[in-house]
Amino acid sequence: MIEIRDVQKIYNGSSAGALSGVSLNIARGDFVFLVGPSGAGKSTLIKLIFREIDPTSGKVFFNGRDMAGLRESELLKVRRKIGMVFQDFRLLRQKTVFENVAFALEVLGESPRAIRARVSLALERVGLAGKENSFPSRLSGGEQQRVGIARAIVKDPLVILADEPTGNVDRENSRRLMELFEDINRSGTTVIIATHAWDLVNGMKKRVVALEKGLIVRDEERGTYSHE
Amino acid sequence: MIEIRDVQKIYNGSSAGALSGVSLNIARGDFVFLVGPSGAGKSTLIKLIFREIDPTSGKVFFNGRDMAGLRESELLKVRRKIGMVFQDFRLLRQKTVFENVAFALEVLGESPRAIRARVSLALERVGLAGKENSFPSRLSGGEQQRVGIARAIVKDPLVILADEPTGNVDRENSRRLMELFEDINRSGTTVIIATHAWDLVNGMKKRVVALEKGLIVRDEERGTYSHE
Amino acid sequence: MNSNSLRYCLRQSYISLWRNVWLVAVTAGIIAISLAMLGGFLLFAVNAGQAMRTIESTVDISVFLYDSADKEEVRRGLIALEGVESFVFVSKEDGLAEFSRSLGDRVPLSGLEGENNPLPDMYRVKVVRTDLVPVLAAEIQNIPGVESADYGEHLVGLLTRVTGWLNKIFIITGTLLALGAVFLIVTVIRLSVLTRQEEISVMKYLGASNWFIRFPFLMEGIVMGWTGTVAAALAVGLAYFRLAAFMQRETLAFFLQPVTHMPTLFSILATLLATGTAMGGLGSLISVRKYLKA
Amino acid sequence: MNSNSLRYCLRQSYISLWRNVWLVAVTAGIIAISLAMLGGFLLFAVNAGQAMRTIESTVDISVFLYDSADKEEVRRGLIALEGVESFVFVSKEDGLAEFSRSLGDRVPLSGLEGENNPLPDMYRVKVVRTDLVPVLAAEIQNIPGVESADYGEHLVGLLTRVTGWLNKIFIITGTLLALGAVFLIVTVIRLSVLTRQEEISVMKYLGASNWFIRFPFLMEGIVMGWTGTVAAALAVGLAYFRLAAFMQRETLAFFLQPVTHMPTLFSILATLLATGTAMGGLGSLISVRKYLKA
Ligand SMILES: Nc1ncnc2c1ncn2[C@@H]1O[C@H](COP(=O)(O)OP(=O)(O)OP(=O)(O)O)[C@@H](O)[C@H]1O
Ligand SMILES: Nc1ncnc2c1ncn2[C@@H]1O[C@H](COP(=O)(O)OP(=O)(O)OP(=O)(O)O)[C@@H](O)[C@H]1O
Ligand SMILES: [Mg+2]
Ligand SMILES: [Mg+2]
Repeated sequence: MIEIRDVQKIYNGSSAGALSGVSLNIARGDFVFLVGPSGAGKSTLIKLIFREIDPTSGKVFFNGRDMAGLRESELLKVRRKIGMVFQDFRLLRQKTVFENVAFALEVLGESPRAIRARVSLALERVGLAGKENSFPSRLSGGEQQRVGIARAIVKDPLVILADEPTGNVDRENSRRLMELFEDINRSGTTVIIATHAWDLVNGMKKRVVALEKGLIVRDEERGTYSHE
Repeated sequence: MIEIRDVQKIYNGSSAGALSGVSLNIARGDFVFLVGPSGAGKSTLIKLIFREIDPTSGKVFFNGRDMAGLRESELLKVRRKIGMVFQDFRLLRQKTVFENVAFALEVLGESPRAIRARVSLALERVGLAGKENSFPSRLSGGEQQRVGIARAIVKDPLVILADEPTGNVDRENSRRLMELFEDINRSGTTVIIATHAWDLVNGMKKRVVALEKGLIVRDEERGTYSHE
Repeated sequence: MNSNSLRYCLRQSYISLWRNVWLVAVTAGIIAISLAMLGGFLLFAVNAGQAMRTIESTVDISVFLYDSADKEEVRRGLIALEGVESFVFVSKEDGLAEFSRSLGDRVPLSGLEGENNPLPDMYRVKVVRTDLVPVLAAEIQNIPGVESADYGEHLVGLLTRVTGWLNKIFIITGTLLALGAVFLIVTVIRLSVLTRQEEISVMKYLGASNWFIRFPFLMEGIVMGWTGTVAAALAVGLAYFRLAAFMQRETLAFFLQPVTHMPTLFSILATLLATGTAMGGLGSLISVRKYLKA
Repeated sequence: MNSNSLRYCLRQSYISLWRNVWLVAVTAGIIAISLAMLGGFLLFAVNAGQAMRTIESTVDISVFLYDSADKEEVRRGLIALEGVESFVFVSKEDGLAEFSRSLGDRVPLSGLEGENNPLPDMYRVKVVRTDLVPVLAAEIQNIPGVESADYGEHLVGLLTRVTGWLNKIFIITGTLLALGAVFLIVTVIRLSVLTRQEEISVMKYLGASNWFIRFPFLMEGIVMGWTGTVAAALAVGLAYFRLAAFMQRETLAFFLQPVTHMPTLFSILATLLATGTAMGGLGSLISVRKYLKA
């Protein structure tokens, strides 16, 4: 489903590459943890799949199609199939919690009635029922993060890309969110999570891809956060 | 050093209180973890000490002085003695990493030479040597978070208030940062950390204050993240 | 874009307008000021143009006749000329009376009546356009019986130059004002977009199409432009009609009469409205475009 | 604030200016446009004022004498009057010559020389201010030997009203323009501060004093104001001197001569510079203040 072929990424103005030759295959229905120290290139890899940034060299394929060759309208269609959780949340400040989550469905042209039902369900699943009408600035850190997760899962995406989705969430809620991701994965959605939550990674025994200084140093089928 | 007396905080426009009657005493040189589920009121408590927000009722004392009674210039002086790590980083986007950290010293009127030396040291301590001239937008999530920590510790503050300082940092770095906080604490600085990093809390055996729905439910001298 | 999306866009525009009501008001205010100046200037130009034409129309050719001339022949000669608007005959007696009046009737010209009258008969000729005066004067000179065809040579030269000169000033100033207004509007909207740059990029990441993002900005721009323009039109219109009424009451000078020809005024109003609305919409579009690259 | 802080503030202002060079340029541009309009308007007002005074100064009183009058006595009477600027004696012969010239020397006035001259001797009196004309004319009438003191009653009334009227327009338009400029500047700076609102609040949380935060904004505002003003002054100055040169070359009319009195022009320039710089600085201060509450 997602194929990364010998991708290198050197950000403008930096000498060292954030990714220096990475190849990775992710099949439909996979559940993958991306782990590695801070600055290893996890977010960079996710941004490449999402085409927030372009690779310096190498190729990224989504469903067999080269992401670099997509026309704008095709790119939008691909993005509509991806549920993205940003490391820095990226909520729309001018919109309420409900509107933020609903926006992911509005761009798909869903009917207001369907939107209302699905948004309520998503908010409930992340434990935010009752916060519908708050603005993001009036939420706690963990609450904002969960709005981002709700926005990603509400549209039943083909793929979920989640960048550090539990960094501001407590232990209990983190566990529940991981169960949520597992649930969604069971229904066929591919899930890719970059995370530092070693306990959850170790507990779930999923595929683990470990990055270090821009290189893949480990790729295990039922892996753990680290070898200790 | 810090005394919170029967403080209640109800945010404008919300019915439930974020804090509903909290009293807490923190002595000079204490090392305190604030724990509790997302939305329990940890950030609210830290913001009150810092006077980013005012309590709805009750009082906050800093060094025996009522924070509510401070004149603007006195408030600034108090804040200059506090090293604050924000949950959402709050870096100055227009400044480089070096300038961001240096700013905490510039407001104290330090000499350029002293500033250069101390900023370099602080950046090294959080593992960011070499990133001095990057702008925050060109850093990874964990790197940004560590800039925030460097900015808090660079001025040798009386108190460090850290709100979820390791949410975006990997396991290894988190441990090192906690050791750093312990180090600073040993030299006499009071440290207050709101966190969800249960493993680190459990490993350090420090004072733990647990919040839940705006109330203190536990305050233990050598406590753990939770009772399990 | 299906009907759900369209409905969403419209609702969103409405919400966005209300959430940014302060910014919208300020921009509308700036548009109003710019357009009020433009409108005031257009009115001034129209009035100055009319005043010039009024003054021009008073420049006439004095055709002095020989005592022996055949008035009828001269009359036919004048009728035959193209560019002559009208003419009147002024007999030597009328001429003397006019002259006496111009001296304030205080100087006794009693010795000059009848046979002693030193003035000749004359025709006073009005011409359709000032710049024709010199040509026509020369042609009239050739009509038999005409002693001389005289006109304010200096005044005609002056008027021709002032008219050309005013036209230049009008075109240059008008262009500058319009450019300035557009520049202001684009800047303000760009700043407003700049503050929402992040929001726009997030929307793109969520798969929103360009039109989906543009729509609320476009509506916002149009509403800003339109509100500002209506305010400007009202202000300018009110001020102008008060001024016009005042000027008509005072009858300051024959050439200082305000233009009240409604079609002219309405076309100025229409220009303002169209300009403002287009400015707002276009300004928004231009400003948003930059942030719409995938 | 110690010397380290001051040095830091200065360096910071410099850096901030460069990092926001686009915004600074745009604001400077807006200031330039507003002030150019204000400056152009001031120049217009000054010139219009001078033209009015020139026209006023040509309104004179024609004092016709009885044939029997003692010229010397009348002369003394005129000297004694306050408000008389100057006067010249026009003999009946000069008067006839003038009249003949005004008819274009084409009309033979040969019968009117010497004894037959119907015109009286006269004084032509210039008055310091138009509104004194009616009063002085009445007083002159009472001087022995004066048959009548005559002036263009209609013209004087007209001029008095037009002057008052222009003054009103000048004051109102000038005030509106200045207000509009200030409004624009404050708005633009406020928007620029708005985009840095978060930054300001973070600085406060780090214990930065108000002056520490204000300083770069203040400098930025002053630089914006100053740049804009210099640009406006240059543009207006250049345009004006080209226009003035053109008008002097064309000598359109005696009352259309441009003001080239340097002190006057420089005081306009100084006004522009001071206004622009102050506007920028004040605009910044006002705009930042709102976000400086602890
Ligand atoms: N926009 C950018 N411009 C320049 N360098 C960048 C940019 N974004 C990231 N980098 C650098 O690229 C490297 C990898 O960054 P990336 O965000 O992929 O790390 P990460 O694995 O997500 O780390 P973290 O766990 O801290 O989020 C880092 O060294 C970072 O400083
Ligand atoms: N500015 C605000 N306006 C209104 N309500 C707010 C505001 N900030 C926080 N709240 C609410 O107050 C409660 C406590 O928030 P707080 O940020 O203190 O939680 P927290 O313990 O820090 O949670 P987290 O671990 O998720 O950061 C939450 O329910 C939150 O929604
Ligand atoms: Mg990252
Ligand atoms: Mg918090």
